[in-house]
Amino acid sequence: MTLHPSLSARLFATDDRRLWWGLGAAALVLLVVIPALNLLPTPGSALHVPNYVVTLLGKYLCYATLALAMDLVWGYCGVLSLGHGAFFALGGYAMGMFMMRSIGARGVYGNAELPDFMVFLNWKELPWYWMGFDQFWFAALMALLVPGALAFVFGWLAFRSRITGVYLSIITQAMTYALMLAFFRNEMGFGGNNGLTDFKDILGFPLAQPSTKLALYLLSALVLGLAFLLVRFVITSKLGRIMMAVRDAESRVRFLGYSPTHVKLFAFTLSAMLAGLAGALYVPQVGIINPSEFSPANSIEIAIWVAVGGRGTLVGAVLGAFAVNGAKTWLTGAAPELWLFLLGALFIAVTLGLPKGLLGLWGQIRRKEVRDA
Amino acid sequence: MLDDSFEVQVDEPAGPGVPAAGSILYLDGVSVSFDGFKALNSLSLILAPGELRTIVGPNGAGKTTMMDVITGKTRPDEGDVLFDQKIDLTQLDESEIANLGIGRKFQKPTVFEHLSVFENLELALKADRGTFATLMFLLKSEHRDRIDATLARIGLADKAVQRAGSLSHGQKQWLEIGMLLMQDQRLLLLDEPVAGMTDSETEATAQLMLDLAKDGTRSLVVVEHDMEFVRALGAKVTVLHEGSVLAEGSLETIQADAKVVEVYLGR
Amino acid sequence: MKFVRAFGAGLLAAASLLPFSSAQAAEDTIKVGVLHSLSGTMAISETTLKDTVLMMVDDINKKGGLLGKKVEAVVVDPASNWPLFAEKARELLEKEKVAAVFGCWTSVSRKSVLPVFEQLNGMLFYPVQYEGEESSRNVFYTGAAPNQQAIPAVDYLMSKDGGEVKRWVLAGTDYVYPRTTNKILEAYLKSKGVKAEDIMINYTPFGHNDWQTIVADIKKFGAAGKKTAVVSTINGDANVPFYKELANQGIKADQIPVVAFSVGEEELAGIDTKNLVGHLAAWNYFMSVKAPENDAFIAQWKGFIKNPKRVTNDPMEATYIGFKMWTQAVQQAGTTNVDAVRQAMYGQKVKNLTGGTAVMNTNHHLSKPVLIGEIQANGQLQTVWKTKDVIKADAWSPYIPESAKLKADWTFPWVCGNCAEPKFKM
Amino acid sequence: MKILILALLAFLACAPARADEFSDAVRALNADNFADKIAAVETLAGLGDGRAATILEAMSDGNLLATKDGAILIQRASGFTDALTQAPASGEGAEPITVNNRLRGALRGAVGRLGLFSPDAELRKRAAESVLTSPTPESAGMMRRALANETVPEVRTLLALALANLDLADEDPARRRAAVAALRDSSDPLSRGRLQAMLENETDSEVRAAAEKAVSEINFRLSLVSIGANIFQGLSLGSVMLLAAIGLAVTFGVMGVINMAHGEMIMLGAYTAFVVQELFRAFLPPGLIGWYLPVAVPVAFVVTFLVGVALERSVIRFLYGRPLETMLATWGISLMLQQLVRSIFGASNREVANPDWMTGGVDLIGGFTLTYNRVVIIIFCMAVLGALAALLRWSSFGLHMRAVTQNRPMASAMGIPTGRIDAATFGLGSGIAGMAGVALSQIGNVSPNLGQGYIVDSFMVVVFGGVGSLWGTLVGALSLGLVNKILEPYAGAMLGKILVLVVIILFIQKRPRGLFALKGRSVES
Repeated sequence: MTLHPSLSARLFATDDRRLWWGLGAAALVLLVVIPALNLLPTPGSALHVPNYVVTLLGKYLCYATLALAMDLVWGYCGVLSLGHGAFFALGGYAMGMFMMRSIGARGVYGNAELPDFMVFLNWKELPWYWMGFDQFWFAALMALLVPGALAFVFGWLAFRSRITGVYLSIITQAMTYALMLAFFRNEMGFGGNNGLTDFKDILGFPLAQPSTKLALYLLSALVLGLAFLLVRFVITSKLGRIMMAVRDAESRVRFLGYSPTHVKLFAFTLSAMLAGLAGALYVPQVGIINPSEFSPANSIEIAIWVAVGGRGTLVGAVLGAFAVNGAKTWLTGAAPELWLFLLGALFIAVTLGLPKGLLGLWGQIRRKEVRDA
Repeated sequence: MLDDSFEVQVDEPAGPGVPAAGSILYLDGVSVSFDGFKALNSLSLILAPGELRTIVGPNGAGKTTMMDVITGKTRPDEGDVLFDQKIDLTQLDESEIANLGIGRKFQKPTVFEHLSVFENLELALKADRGTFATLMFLLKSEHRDRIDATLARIGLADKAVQRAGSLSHGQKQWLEIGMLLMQDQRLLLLDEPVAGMTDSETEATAQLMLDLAKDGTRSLVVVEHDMEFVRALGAKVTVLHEGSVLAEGSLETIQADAKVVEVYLGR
Repeated sequence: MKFVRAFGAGLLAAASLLPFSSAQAAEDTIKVGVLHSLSGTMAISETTLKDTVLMMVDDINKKGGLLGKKVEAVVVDPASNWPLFAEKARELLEKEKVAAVFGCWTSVSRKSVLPVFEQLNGMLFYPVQYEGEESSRNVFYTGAAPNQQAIPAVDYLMSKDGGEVKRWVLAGTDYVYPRTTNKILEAYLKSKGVKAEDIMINYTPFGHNDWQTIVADIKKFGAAGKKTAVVSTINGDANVPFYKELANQGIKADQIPVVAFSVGEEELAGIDTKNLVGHLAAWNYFMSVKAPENDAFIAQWKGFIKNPKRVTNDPMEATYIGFKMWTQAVQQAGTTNVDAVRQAMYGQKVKNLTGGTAVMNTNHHLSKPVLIGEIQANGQLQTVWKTKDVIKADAWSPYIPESAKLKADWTFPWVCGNCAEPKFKM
Repeated sequence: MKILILALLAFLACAPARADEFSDAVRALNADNFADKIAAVETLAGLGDGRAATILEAMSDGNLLATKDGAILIQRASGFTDALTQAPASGEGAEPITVNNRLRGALRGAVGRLGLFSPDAELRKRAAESVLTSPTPESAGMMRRALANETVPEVRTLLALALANLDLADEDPARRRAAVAALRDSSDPLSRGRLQAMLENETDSEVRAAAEKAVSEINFRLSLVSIGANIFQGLSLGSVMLLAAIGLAVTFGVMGVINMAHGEMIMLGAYTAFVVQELFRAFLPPGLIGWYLPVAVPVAFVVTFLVGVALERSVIRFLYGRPLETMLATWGISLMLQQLVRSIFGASNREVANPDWMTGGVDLIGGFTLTYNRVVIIIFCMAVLGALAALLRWSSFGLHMRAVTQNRPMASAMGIPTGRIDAATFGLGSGIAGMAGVALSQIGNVSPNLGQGYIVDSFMVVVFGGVGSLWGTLVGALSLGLVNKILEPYAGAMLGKILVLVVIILFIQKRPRGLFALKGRSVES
């Protein structure tokens, strides 16, 4: 959309110039340096970034987008959703369904119309809700609309009846839990426990090829950047300030004539759509989507990323997503027997020692420097 | 007059025929109870447009509950609450009521601690409250001028960029009053506006109240314990007791009233 | 507090940096990956297999290694998280450059790593009984296919010794293995003249722990005057409450026997089997079988795990066979190059722990004997029936019309995992 | 006297067996295929020799062994004895004679039939019950003889029923009609099954009509039974959910700590039960093993109480007023506790046996079994809840606790040691969770993931019931359990659970603070 000049001005105007330098640097590294190091140096050389790191980073980038979405609704609007994994997964399923359809007759049973799991569960024709997913534009649209619609309906019900705090968190958890059980059912026609897998290619580009993976990685990086700008645009608007007001004193906002219901609904729906987008990018990179993505534990982890990075600071959410998942990747390989201890300790340490998250820590260090200087 | 009352009769939901004619706020037979405790007991009160009214009463007399009922926070068990003669407030929620032109200042000053003083006023600023409108909202110079004017009026001009959380109690009171001004509402409900203020601050507040009432476009309901302040306002006084009106009149008359002295001044 | 801060910060700084430091593989070792969940829901079953592989590695190193090099096991924890399985597989193949990977338990974990192995041309040994309907060039399936477990079990129950069962309950957890197995069984039973109303199919969620209603229903179903049996494809975790309810509602094995395909010695070790005596399980291996290889294996295992109480089970044998076959194939090929080893795998023979010889077929599945055992009070399974000879696994079941026409054969002229006709013309 | 005559009759009834015939039959028990073994069992039973019963019982318990040279031994705790001579023998190289289900069935029938002539009425009763479950045509004659000289009415009716079940297949329509008449007021699904089987090829129209009527009557009774069963199952499931949730109702409901480690407290309790059981097995006489459970309950409480207190003092007390932070920290704690247990006890399931007094159940009418462990859990659960309620209401600790949770500063101003109260409260919640773990170890599996299975449901229950209201937790859990079990037969286990969750979500719309919300102005803002 074309921004009113002063709107865009507002978006980029900031008291903290460091932020923009940092973001610029990050963008440079993600969009230029890493791809270059992946393509140019010969494999094995010290500088070379191997393909698996690229796919890994691609995955993290999707998580980071998801964390951003979470930060918008939790960090700024004070709505702790324990169901955001559901929106992520729904977006993923939408994309998965597209890639499933585009396998076509290359499936093991060579059925051009039906995905394999339907063939051997004796499905005769494609269920109606699979219609249209052979079109990319449709799938992409659904990846946004389905989570958005669910969030809108659910949020409307919940916020209208003024369900807040823990109660909201728990029913969002109930939502994702119910969806998980539902998607586990093979009758649902989403592949049950195995979910959607065996993808061949996306838009004709074979997923196995490193170049495709690199492209997906770049796309994820781009989406993360745009998502960041979008969310920042929202939170720097007057609406953003109203969100914070809702977070801090919801009832007071009502007496000012604003409707917290609408504000929350907006944040929740937008956030859900972002989550869906992240999911849609995530699935082609990991090559599988299955109901365990809906599991309540996953949704709780999203909140943890945000908390670890620093709630209510967009950068923190991204940082947290990278830190926690990086730690996971590293520890599950380096200390398979101990990693849960370390991760658990990390969460406790952060909540006790760094109530403002890693970003807070960074802030403290900076203030210290200022004092010492 | 007659057809006025008739008109009201028509729009009024089931309620006794006391005409709300010419009132800005009209409460009749309003009762509220929490777990058996009757906070309001068929309270009736009529406020004329442009009127300044002070309400006094011991703790638990139902002053705050009355405000909750008017502003839609609490639904009355029975009784009518009409704004501007015909709008039934009991059917509306807080934000709708606020948008009708009823502003409220809380007993315990509640401002948005994480926002700056300026931003607090900006949120209060009279403007389209719609979600997308606020998303695309741009602060125009006339807005800025209004905010600056208010800042000056409530004496926080030098604190504009400070986080509201860092203000003193009295300053928060002022800020909240300032937010009321920004909304420029037709009916202002102020719950103990001078609590925790120094005498000079109190005087200034009293002056402010009088200014607001002067031009007759706004009506004010001020709940206050501070008799000096009440006297300074010099307005009609309503005494609440156990959820209903005990006495009404000038400060002198009610101070002469035996019942009042017994339940209230008789400390 | 300060310490905590420092700790948190330090931990994070390290965490965010280290995943990308690629380990330098020492030249004089052969790396094998171990991709079994050590945490999360599947750790219950998979941890044992991790230890089994470590034992085999330890054993071969004691014997002087492979091709004169030491074998080094690279253990990672995919934490019962399917996308993490794919990530870890990629890490093992690309970063650790392992020669082969032993791992996975659930079908979904296998499905999730499959594209990785096919893209990077890795070699996975999958040691668990599964639903079949798959034959990947990069996977060797050493567990049982449905025709090596389900069909023989049903045959036994229909026989005189099995009690001439006429009425069948197919109870399973709602995922692909039970669905497929039950589908095959349904077709098979009908082909044997069982009427539709004599088959009851029931699916339950993962980790289902309230079996009152279902067990009661089974009881009702079994009270129709015909001999009834339950074929259970209930997944590991849900079995304990299932059997406890079974015992408590007084379902005796000689009235309504339950034959399970996912319950082995390891699972039984977690159940009080006093009241389950006589219920059955069908596997390719029982710990109780008296055979020199088995005794040696059990002794070795107990020694390695330093716990005389630990039991052995079928997936462990499958891992054992897979590992042995791989080492033999590597020696035969003289290299760990995946393509060379794959060629050497075909026809590779290893003595079963229960006697007889397992053969790797060109459809990447094994020929193994099938044993049917009854649960004993001591938690062991005692063989009551055994196939005369080894049975060759069908990658594609003849009882599913769509897959009946498919054939898996990775040698010339087929060279294909799922083809209706050969890839090459003679 | 009577008994003597009975015994005598019994003895005459089946002609005294010639010794060698008997010993042949016994040796034949070790035949190399099950068909021959079964034949041997039948003959042996037919001989009506006193020794047969003990031998056959030993065989069905797997205590009958055969040596290389074909001698048959009976294994007892005391040692080995020769089955024929009863003389002590050495079990050198003796292998147990393999038994399979079919053989077991035959054995049970045979032992039963032999029991029919036992002088002990109680034995005869059990024998009659066992033949009732699997009456075989060959046993018909024997049963008639037994019935002829049976005196105890109970046993008579049982035998009559068993015979009726057989007579359904009799050639003589009169007998069949009589049999139908006899079965018509039974509520045994087995009899119904037999009646239905009979109907499939019944020719005599009159008998047919009678049988159909009988079937429909039995069906009606059974449907009533199944409703009752449904309710019991619902209550049982509800009590399990309740038990799992009570602890959370304290740590979360009362203290406002979003305690993600609650499930792990349950898990620790279950493992405590396991450890206590192992200690009993190791150090105490086998006779006492049944007592490990009553002992485990308090032990588990103490253990988890201490763990809870430790957690509260070391982590949670820094987080009061920041409920969401408590969620993150306790999540971390739960991860660590799981891994801790995994590295101590191993990842696989641990066996926690039901004590005998909690095993099995009573067969009520219509094949509905009231299982002891369920009943015990319902009772235990109510006891725990009652005790907790009493503690909160009447004890000074309860008073202090409520004071602290309602108004911390005021409470401390009044000199209540808030810190200690907090610790104790959290410990209490954890302790209750631990006791729940002991109970749940009796119905589920004991693994490091045990807690994860209960945590979500527990939160649902507490929130559905209304945070801070024990009464709400009770009603919430039981109603959810009932709804679940009433839905299950129609919707299936999975859809049932989903529907319950949807119900919760929609219900919260109507009552944003649960079933039993705390009212008043205080909670409004």
